[in-house]
Amino acid sequence: MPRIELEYFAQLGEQAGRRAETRETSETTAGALYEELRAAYGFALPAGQMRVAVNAAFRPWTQSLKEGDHVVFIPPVSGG
Amino acid sequence: MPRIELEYFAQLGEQAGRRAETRETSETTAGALYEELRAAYGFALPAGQMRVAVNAAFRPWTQSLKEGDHVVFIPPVSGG
Amino acid sequence: MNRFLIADRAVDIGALRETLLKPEAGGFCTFEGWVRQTNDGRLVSAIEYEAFAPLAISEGRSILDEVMERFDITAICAMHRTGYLPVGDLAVWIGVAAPHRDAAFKACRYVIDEIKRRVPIWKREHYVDGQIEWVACHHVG
Amino acid sequence: MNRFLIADRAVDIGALRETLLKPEAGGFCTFEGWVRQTNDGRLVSAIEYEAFAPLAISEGRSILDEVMERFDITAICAMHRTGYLPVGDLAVWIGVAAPHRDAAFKACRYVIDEIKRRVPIWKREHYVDGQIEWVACHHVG
Repeated sequence: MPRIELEYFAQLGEQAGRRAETRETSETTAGALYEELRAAYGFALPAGQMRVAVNAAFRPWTQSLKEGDHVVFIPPVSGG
Repeated sequence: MPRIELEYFAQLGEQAGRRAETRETSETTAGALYEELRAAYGFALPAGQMRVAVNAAFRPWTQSLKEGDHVVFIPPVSGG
Repeated sequence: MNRFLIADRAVDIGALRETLLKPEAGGFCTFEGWVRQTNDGRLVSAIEYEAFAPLAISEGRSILDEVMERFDITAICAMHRTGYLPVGDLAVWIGVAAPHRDAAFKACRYVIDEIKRRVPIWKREHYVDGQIEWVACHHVG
Repeated sequence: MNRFLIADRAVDIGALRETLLKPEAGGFCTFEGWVRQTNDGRLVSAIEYEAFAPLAISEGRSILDEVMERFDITAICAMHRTGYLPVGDLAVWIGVAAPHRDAAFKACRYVIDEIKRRVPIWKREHYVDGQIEWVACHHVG
């Protein structure tokens, strides 16, 4: 199973209780991985209210994942 | 005849060849005084393209003048 | 806070900005006018600004009063230079603090537009070729 | 000139401004976002900003590239803070130099609007009553 590097920002970091982790997963897309994590950590936000970045670039939720990919789920932003 | 304090700005100063003067005049309104000066100095601008200030406040061209009034003709402005 | 200045020498704009820092403001917009090296295709070396100061100040204050009334802003300051300014020099500075950014932007824009339209200040451009000319008006004064 | 910075400590904005001084620019517009003492009626003591820096920087650069293409401007720089910022602190700074003021204002406004809409930065408000909350989004990220 590929190992994925995850980093959590804002409320996701709080809900996951960590800022980062390396995780083995059998899920093959970013969207499916989010659902797995949502079940594990109880993330409040549905994927439809977020975006996902793979290797520091925005990608569609259907993006397939491979060993070593760096994945960040992007909750609604609030900078400025 | 009342004596009027005049100050000239921008192209009016150049055309009058002076920055200020005290002038006795028999004219009784700001508009008539401008025509007198226009004849004397050859001011290029018609009154219709300008405004007039008496005692440092914008006034209508029909403003009557009295001894010691300070009059400035305001060519189109170009600050900023 | 509402201040309009005519200055015959360089002003510390960092100090002007500091007078506008207010804990109830979340957005701050400034506009600066700089002497540009070209105008209408001609090479400019400097601009000389002349103001009828008493009226420029009272007209400037009227503009700032209008802005305080029309826009939801916290504090505002504007400064216009007079004298001989070489290319690159700061000719005008406007700073507006407001609770929210929309009012800060709109108020700042209103002030520079109105200064150009109504404040008795005139500029004479000095060109690289040695010519000197009073600039054709933005507007009837 | 087109630079987007994420900074984890205070930045000298006078120095940022100086990088934008260009003899071909006649208008310069800045926007600053400050930590405001109230939000939605609650008393704020500080805001903590968190950024996913690599993506924030590339997204910020995309915004500045768009601006250089869409508006007639000369130079632009934007900076966003991360970390713990008490009331009054500078959270964001944008400066735009342009030949004419209209483009400077519009480009500056575009940049702050797009930063708020798309750059992966999040804020957590600290309230005077001791509560701490991630702020409900401006927009879907």
